Amino acid sequence: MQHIFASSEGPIEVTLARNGEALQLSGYSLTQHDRGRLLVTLPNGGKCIAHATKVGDIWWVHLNGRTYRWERIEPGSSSARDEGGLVAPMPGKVLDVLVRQGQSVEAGTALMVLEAMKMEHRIVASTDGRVTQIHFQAGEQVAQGAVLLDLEEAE
Amino acid sequence: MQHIFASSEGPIEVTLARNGEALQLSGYSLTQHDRGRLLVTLPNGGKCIAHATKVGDIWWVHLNGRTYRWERIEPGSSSARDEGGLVAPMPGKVLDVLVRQGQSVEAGTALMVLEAMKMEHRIVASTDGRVTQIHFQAGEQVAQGAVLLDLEEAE
Amino acid sequence: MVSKVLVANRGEIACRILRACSEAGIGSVAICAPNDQGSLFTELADEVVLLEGESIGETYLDQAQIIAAAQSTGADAIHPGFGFLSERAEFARHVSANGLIWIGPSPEAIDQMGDKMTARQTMRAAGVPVIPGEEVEEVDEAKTLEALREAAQRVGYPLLLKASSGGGGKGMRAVHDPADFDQAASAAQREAIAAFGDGRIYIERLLTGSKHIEIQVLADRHGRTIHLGERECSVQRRHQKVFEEAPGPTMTPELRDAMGQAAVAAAQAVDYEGAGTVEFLLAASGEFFFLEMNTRIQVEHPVTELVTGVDIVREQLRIANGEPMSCGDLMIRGHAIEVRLYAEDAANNFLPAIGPLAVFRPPEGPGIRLDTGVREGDDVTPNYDPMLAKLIVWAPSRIEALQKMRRALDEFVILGTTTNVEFLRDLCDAQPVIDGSTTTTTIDTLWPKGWNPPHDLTLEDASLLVAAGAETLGLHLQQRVGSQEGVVGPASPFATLNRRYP
Amino acid sequence: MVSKVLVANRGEIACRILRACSEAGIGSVAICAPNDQGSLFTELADEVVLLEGESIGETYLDQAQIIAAAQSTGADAIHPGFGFLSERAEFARHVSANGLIWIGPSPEAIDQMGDKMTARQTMRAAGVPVIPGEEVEEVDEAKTLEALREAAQRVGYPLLLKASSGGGGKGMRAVHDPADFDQAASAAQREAIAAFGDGRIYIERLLTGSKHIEIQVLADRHGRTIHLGERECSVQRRHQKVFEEAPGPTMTPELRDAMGQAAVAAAQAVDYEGAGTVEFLLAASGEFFFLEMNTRIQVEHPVTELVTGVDIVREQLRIANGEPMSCGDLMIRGHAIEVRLYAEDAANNFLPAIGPLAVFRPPEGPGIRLDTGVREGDDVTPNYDPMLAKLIVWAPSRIEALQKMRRALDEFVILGTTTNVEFLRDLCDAQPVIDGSTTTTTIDTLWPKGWNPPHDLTLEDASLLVAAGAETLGLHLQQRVGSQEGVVGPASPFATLNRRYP
Repeated sequence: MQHIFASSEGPIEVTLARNGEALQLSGYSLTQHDRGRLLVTLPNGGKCIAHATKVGDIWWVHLNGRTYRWERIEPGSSSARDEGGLVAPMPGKVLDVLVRQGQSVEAGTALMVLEAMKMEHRIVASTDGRVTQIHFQAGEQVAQGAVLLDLEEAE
Repeated sequence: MQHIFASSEGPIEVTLARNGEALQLSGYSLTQHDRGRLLVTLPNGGKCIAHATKVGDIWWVHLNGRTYRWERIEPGSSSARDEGGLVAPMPGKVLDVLVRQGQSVEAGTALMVLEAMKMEHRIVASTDGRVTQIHFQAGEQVAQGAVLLDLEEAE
Repeated sequence: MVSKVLVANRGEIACRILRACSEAGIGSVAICAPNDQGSLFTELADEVVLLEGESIGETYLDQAQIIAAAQSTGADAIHPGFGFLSERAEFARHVSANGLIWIGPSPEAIDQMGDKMTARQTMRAAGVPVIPGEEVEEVDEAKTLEALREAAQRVGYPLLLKASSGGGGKGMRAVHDPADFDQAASAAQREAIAAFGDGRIYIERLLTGSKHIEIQVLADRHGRTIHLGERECSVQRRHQKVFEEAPGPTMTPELRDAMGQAAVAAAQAVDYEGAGTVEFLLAASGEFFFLEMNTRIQVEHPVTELVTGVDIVREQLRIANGEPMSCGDLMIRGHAIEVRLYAEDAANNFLPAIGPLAVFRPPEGPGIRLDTGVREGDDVTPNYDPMLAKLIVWAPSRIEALQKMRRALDEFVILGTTTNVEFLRDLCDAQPVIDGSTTTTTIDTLWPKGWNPPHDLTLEDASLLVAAGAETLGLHLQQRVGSQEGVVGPASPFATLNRRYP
Repeated sequence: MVSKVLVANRGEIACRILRACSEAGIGSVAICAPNDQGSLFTELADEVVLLEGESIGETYLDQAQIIAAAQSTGADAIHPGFGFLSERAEFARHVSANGLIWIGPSPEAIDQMGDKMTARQTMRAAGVPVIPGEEVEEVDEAKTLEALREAAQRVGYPLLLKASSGGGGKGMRAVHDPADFDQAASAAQREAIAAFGDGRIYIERLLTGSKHIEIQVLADRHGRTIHLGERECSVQRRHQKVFEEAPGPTMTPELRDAMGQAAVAAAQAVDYEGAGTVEFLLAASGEFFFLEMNTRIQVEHPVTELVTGVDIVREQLRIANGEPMSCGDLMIRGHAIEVRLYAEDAANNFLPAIGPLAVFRPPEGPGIRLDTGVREGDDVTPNYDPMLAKLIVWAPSRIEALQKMRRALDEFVILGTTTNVEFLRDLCDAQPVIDGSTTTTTIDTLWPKGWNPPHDLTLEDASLLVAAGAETLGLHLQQRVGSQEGVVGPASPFATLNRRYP
């Protein structure tokens, strides 16, 4: 009952303890309530109903009006997070490429203009760095998750 | 693609023809529309969306505001319809037995009083006949489908 | 000061009240019998107390256990909903004696109105017209039937037998022929004892061809007693309402004033507080007679809410908190209709049905309100009343409301349990319903031999194709797993969680 | 005589109109792009015509194909909904020229109001106050930017760039600093050409700190033009409304009369017919200025319906049929709020999101209306606008309506696609929303660096436990199969069925 989830600060390991029908984690307790619904007891004794569903590797969790996403990492698989690629947030069309290969850019520089859902979206540099590769030109269609440009982080 | 369903007039055999993605039956046509929903085309060209779900052996079908139930008979199994037993329509308690074993009754005679869901229900003879066996006495709990009395049909 | 309300009820009315508490920023506690764990209403409460026991008597009617639950969770008020303990003066007294606020009228008012005989006397004294009739209170069981028979002779046929402390059609029988009297009286008495623990029977002249018209009243502690106009609830089967509307289709402003004033006088006669309903029979002659007063929220309150714009449950909370009610002058707009959705076989004498709600897809769109206690995947069991939900529509006019109700019922898909949806849909096409000329005997007159769904051979054939096609396509293999899944057993920590952390 | 309506739209507004037709006893035809097969709205129509083509231009904007669909199905009227072809005078002309009834105003009225410049002139002539600004129409592409720059200089900063034939925030840019002008103007022009096929840009003085107030009007062919009061829609992100209410929280009866009369004058100035909306900016000074008139039903029409009791779509059908509208004098009751539910990442500059609606459970209970075009199991794709549904509440008072909206948003469960539900929920707790002091810059002022969900470590930890626990319990193995199932391919008989049997 050990699971690994991805987070912005790296993988998190979670080990649950079983106590009768309940699953426990440092003061929190969980039991199955009904189809897709779980009953959570918080350390302060408060309880809430959680809805959970898995899409691909991601567990979507609804709790007290808030929604959380946890990507589960299969033991042994490697996370694709730190590759420095700038990916298309959704399917669309490249309208404009604003940088050249080899160009040095600052964090926040607009690199590409994408059109999706009838709106324009700017792809901006996540860090200071250098554009090492441009994978799409203006007019090309891109799929969601496609790597648009490679950015080499400045030392 | 041959199925047998129970009906009040005995078993019905249904043989479907396949035409591309459509299933057909004498002028009617059916295709799958979406999860649990089917698209039916009537002989006059009208179409409607049907919802269908199976509970036990019974297909529940919703069509144009009407709901139909069709009990599917597994090939080779025998129907339990014609046994002459009077069964409890729902779980409850026997309040009163109004007949004796061996008594001759007319169709419509009240045989037993059942309490369920806080209401009284009368079990009445479905045909003229003779009570051959009484399976429960006043005060006893009965499960849904339990045979309450046996009635031998008059010749 | 009401800060946390325990809702001593279940199902759709518990959901209605729990949501009102949540909106008002008031904490809420649900109580829940073991066979109700996982029910929708338990999810809407801030806290849930699992009751011990099996039968209704051991759970939702167990006054001591309910009051203990309120105390252990720190609730300071109890809302009884309708049915169960809502009209037990003794329980209201208990609640108050334990320092809790009772969201409802005083025990004295409940007593005066709960006992049909006392209510009649009080009403007569207040100048409200009552129906001819009399009560039989005979302690000696052997002599009861004889006494009832004699009273029936005096009242005259056709007559109505009613449980003195009854409601909801239980313990009620209409008798048209003296030959049927004995059997009807025995059954009514047995049901009355079983349902209310009180076998007293009241015999009333049956006014056939009358309309059932009731007036919603509200009274606060600041001296204000008002009425919110009428509901017509004439369409009944087994003396239980199935189709309710507001305003009454034949109502005139003058008659509304007269009945409204009578209802306010009735409430004032017992120093009423909170929400209540005064029921009248409106004869074809235009005369109206007091039937009874329901000293609680009513099943059909939504139609009044939709046409008056008053949130009645929210006003109950305000009134119990000692605040003045917030609603202004009566302002009726448009037309609202409610139908009660029962798990029952309308084609078989409305016999209650059970089963899984394998598919439960309510209609959507503007003007539709669904007050439900169930959701897809739930099981309908024989443990409780078979009412699943109330479907309510509002539209600018009565004809548009009926059109909307037809569309809503056509869109409503429920599979896995037999319901009265098709019966309700046919009702919308019945001439007396279209005319607004419904009376309490409309259903019996429309379908003297019982209702049956209209035969449509084309649809029937099509449904057979669907069943065969669905089997061929393997739809049942794609289905969500049935209703047995995920049921929390009595040994689950759910129970203790709520007790451990009040 | 309208007997069968083709709805030239999709999604929630198509559902709204199709249900209204069904209630009115009018036949209905839906049109459907190949990627919309299986969508909810196609189930609500009596007939469905599958359009050929892939892009929006080839389907929902293909006038010839839509008119052919109406003719082949025997439809005698076309309802355009909003967006798509709803404000194309040319299409309205086409419809009429083909002997079909156009459910909307005359092509002349659309032209006069659709072109921002003409509309301003017409309004000025009708005595309706307009905002200072000017339009740039420059055919030579090279000179356009220069001309825009000069006009901007004359109008003054801050300013707003708008597509002359635009709407819905597309092609719109606010410019506060002349240094940003060139980039904003190019982007606005590109978007305008892409969305409306018309690159003309209109430059308007940006009145910061103003409220967006709009007046709903209705006009029939019997000489009656009325207004249904105001909606306040100040809360906008990316110039798109997300939170709308009626009545306006700071509105006075006098101002409502004045703005209502101006709106009626505006409609009468173009011989308006049907439902339309006159949008105004209400400055902090109390002055109001004409912004534009939307010559169609609007997204936020439900809040007006809930407080006035008028079914606006039903009135559209009546008016198009030559009947007088059925609504009486204006009667505003209670308060209604609408929020627009988008598939978008509010924490990431409201970037549109896509994915399956693996769980989609709307809130229930009294006072809640959901106008949705989607249901559980549907996929959100990048093909169309990311608006999933509109959640609308009504309550007797504004404070109760806000309470109800909070409760409703807390109950709303959507899993599988990122939505703005939490953003909307936070909005309900923002002081300007509570005060009713919202202006068009409220969101930027509240979250100058963009909105982020509040951090709650306890809930975050709990959600991690839920994810791990759900995996341990194998909940994903019990789940319904995902969104790929049951999709009908383009070769399915669905297409031909509807064409074969019109």
